[in-house]
Amino acid sequence: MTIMINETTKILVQGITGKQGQFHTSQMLASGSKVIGGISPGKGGQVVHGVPIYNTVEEAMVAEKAEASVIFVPAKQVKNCAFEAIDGGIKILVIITEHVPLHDAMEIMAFAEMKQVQIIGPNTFGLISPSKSKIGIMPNSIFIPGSVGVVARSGTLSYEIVSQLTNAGIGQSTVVGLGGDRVVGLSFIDVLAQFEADPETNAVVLVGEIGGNAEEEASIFIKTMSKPVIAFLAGKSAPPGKRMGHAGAIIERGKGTYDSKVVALKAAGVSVASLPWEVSELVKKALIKKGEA
Amino acid sequence: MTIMINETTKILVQGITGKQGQFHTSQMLASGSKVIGGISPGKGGQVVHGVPIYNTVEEAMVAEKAEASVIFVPAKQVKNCAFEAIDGGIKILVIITEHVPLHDAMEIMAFAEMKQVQIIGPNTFGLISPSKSKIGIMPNSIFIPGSVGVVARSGTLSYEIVSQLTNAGIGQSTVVGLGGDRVVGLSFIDVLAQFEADPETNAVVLVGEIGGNAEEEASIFIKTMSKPVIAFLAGKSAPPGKRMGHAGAIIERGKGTYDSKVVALKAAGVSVASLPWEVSELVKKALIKKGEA
Amino acid sequence: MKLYEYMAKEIFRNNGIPVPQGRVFTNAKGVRDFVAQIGPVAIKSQILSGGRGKAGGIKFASDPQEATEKARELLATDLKGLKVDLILVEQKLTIEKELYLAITYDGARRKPLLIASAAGGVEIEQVAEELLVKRLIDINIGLQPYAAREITRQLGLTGQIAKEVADIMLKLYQIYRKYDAELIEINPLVIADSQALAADGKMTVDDDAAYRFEKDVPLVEEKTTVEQRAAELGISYVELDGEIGVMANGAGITMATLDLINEFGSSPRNFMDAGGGSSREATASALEILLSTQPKALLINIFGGITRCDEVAKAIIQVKESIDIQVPMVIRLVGTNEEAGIALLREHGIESYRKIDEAVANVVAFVKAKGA
Amino acid sequence: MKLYEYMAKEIFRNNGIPVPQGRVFTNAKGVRDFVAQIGPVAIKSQILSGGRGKAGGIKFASDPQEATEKARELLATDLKGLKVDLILVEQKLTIEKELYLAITYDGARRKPLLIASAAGGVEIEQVAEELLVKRLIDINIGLQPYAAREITRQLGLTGQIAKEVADIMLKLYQIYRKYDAELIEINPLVIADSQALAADGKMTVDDDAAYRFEKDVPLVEEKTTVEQRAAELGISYVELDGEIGVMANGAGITMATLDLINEFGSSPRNFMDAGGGSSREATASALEILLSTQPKALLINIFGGITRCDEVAKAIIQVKESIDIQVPMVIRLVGTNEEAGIALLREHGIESYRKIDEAVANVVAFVKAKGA
Repeated sequence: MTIMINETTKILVQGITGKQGQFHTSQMLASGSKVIGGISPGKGGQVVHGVPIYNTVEEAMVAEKAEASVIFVPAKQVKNCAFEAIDGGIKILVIITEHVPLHDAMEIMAFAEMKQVQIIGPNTFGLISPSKSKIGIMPNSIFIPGSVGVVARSGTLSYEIVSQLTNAGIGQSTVVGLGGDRVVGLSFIDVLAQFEADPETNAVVLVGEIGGNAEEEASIFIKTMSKPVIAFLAGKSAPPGKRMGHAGAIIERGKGTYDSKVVALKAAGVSVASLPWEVSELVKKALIKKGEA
Repeated sequence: MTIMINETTKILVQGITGKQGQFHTSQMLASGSKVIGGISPGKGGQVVHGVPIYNTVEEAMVAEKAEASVIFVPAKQVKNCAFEAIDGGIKILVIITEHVPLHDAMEIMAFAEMKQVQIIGPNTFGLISPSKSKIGIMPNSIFIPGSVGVVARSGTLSYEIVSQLTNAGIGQSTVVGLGGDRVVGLSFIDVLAQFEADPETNAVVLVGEIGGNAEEEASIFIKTMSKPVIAFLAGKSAPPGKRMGHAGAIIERGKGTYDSKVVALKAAGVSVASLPWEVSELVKKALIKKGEA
Repeated sequence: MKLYEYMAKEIFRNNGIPVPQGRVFTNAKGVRDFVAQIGPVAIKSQILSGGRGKAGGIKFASDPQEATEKARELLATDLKGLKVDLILVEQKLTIEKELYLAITYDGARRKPLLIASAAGGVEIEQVAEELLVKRLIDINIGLQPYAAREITRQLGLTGQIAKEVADIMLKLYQIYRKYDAELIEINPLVIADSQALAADGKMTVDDDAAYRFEKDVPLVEEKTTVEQRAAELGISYVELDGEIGVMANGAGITMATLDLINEFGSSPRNFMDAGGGSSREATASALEILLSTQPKALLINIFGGITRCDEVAKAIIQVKESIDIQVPMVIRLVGTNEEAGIALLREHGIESYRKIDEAVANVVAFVKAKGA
Repeated sequence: MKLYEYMAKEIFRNNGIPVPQGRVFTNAKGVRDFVAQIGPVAIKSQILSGGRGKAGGIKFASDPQEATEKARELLATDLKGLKVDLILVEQKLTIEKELYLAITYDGARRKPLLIASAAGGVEIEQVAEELLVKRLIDINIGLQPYAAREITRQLGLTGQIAKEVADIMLKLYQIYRKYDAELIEINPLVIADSQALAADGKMTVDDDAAYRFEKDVPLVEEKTTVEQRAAELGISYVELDGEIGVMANGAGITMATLDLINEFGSSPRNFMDAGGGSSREATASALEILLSTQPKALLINIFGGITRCDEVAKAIIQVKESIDIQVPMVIRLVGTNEEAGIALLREHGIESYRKIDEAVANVVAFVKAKGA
């Protein structure tokens, strides 16, 4: 078992004919994902990597119903494509694009809430259930299947940490990137709750960063979890008032500091790694303690 | 049992300090309705007929939670008041006001759908479960409690028909006025389904009129009902293309005619009275057939 | 309220929907110069009734002279009983394709409804259902570009034309919202010279929302004088062509009353819903309006709910005392304060009924006796 | 992007929110005449940093002479390290009450958030939580009049002032939506002469949406030149004040790299997220930017996902061959095409690490050796 996606998940790629869309479609197919269609207005009828292209989501859904879609279109077009996917009946929508306007993101989230769609992103690497399905842009090679769930706010840092897990022989059930934007679809809690309910996830790694209070809110939920949670947070040395790459990664008005997050997580029983390479050891310890390793 | 409202239903009156609001609050109280608060911005703290007045719905709901509200404000203000009620947690909203702009009505209905609120009206006399609760403007004297549900598109015509039932000793479980506007909240089907499910409603009287296809759509549902339905329709002699008082009462493009509705209803097993005073006889017959009279 | 084609097109143009080059004229003067500038034209009478083309309300002219003649001709015509006061002289188009596009509402679904068809240019009622693309619109979200794109796909459009038509849809929806429209129809939406444009425009805006855009849209009157007076009093009134003047309170019961008059063998002169809770003065004014249409008899059918029977009685007495009513007046009065009302009428020598069938039977009998 | 107070107020005024009478000056010339017209004034330096009042950036004057002097004074000042180029000269208000009003967003709830307080005029962080009225807004529905009314009730306002403040809220929300604002703050929103008006205005608009309103809002530059160049290349760059120039790919890993540099006893010169999937040219340009800030050493930390390690290697080699890099450069390279990248670097005499701890330890060691 994994969360959200597995080997049966049927996927559409919106913006499949762009450079990114084409490349990552091939990578997703290589990882085992069931990409059943691509959307590219005006290019319906063409084929990319063996995947049929449709002009609209509705046209694609008539041909074959998909549960998930991934968006690779430029930021200006994201809102329209996201609305199209949500209205078209997609239930898991991954928005890779960064620089989506804040108000567009809020509109997307409101519409998704109304239609009960889970949004991953914007500005995410996506999500993967290794050896089963990948919807996103992460390198296939660093993931192996297993029982550790990973949920992260940032991309490459997750790769760093997942690589270590993989090198240490610790496989992953599902790895989810929430996205680095100011407003993203899923919260840590949304994903932690699914990991908690997933019978084959035995521990969870949370990769956070400064800014906002997502980690603090997650801590409240973690207190109710039966599974061990290990965390690593980036931005310990970041000065206040500077936006560190991610729109949300900024210490404002004294809020969202590294210390505030660490205190909250530790109070919830989370093992917080102070250096990235400590994560795999902490995961191992937690699994041993739980008798799962 | 009755549908939608009963002796425990707590009611707010929006626009309670206006002439209509004041008068009908007294009438509702006289009929046994639990009117627990009135809304009139700037007049919070005053009292009308023993009912405390609040400035906003939220203020009223903090004081005591109501399930239903009735709107007596001018047409221009209806949208704002309806949104306030829906957002404030009201679950049954009666809009008495007529001449509510079409687009406002559509916005209200969309918001109500989102928040799962039942809207009666606009341009309705309201609804009553005789001797238990009344939310609306109909004369108390013509109703007696009983087992016949009534659902109607028009007001005074329903009074005419309910009076006959009452004079014939046939009581009513609940009488619902859908409202005479182009866009109203509940359809015949919404109400028929509740009557069908209500153990103490034994027969239903449907009071329809020309225009639209509400009666035709209702016919499809009526085919699935176990309870007898008796109908009377107004507008048999109305010329096409003329709007007969109600915004929706117009035969356009050959649609919405009296004959079309009668044919559909009869095909669904409905007894259609051709003259208004035939209704009570048809109801009696139906109840006898069902062994309920 | 219906708008004239030229008004709808002005709104289209101001909101970015391409329309043919054209100008409105109230007389033939100036047509010559205009046609000299723009070449062959269509001359379209501006009336609010449908089926204008079939009735001869649209003419074509290829030169200034012909245009002037035809303009004069049209302006001297009565079309479907309506005098042509205005003509729209428009560039004649070389039409490649005719589409249909409308936005209205679906009362049962409580939502805006877009209807499109690749089979435009004919009355939409005559287009087969399977050639219509219908799409409900979530009013909170509005018509979004993806939906417009999907509609153009279903219409079989591609390339630049698909983009232009999708763009027109989005703008039409904005107009629909901005002007509280009940219906906006472009029929045909044409492709001419590889460009999509609105060759016709029908628009009905919501009277109940008129206060929101009355600055932008000139009021168009379609009502007769009596209907105007009734509207000013807030009374719902429709002129019919029968014998008996009717006043009742409530649209449903008024319709039912008209039905009964027919059933009993006569016909109604009008539909008049005097509404609930009207004042004595309003009721009196309503009665005066009724009398002004010179019916053969009057039938007043009041079911007093909000309306109090004694107030109605007083209004009737007031009118009777101030006007010499020459026709029989039959009254049916039940409901709130019924006894007081009946007593008042009796004091003034007016008889009233409690049963609607008796009242209708009697008023019809009066009319028949008179006619005989 | 932050807007100057005077810009925010111009937007307020154009959208119906009352603001004090005022004018912007770039020098003291003209201040005299203006003050002679409008009487006592506040002179407010237009800088983007907060805490302007405390830093002496606002002065008051009661006559034209005093105003001219104080305007000159302010225009000669450096405030919080920023030169004052612009002053706003505004009618001095007789303030009866100071409120706080802001619309921003709640990232966790994914919704617009309105914050109001009856305790305005001080920094909002200093206002007790129980004095704040917070209300999430459904972006599909927007801020509705009833909600504004409820907020004014919670603020304890009544009568005409409650109506005016509610109206300002509604207009502020329209501005928030129209200009894709991240934050709009009116602090204080004052009651002066029994009228509600915006005595200050802060506004931050969304850079990602700038294309939607760039015609309406002049661009304000807050970035240093290096940050501007990086922004033009689409690189996320923040100038810091440490020793080691850093380039990594991904915001999280870049932050973690800075943390490690600190952990190992040095400090970063910058935050630079060169992003995923950058071209060789972009990577080379990013490197050039890094070198331009004259760091004591360079650390490049690449986890190749979309980014291919061989491309990164080629970019590094290209820059090394075109520029004489005077500082030590430490590279960590793992991921896609890692072997090819490492081999390429080795061919050109550049050593690279696979483990991040080794890389950081080494670059810090270089800096320390140099400093010693």
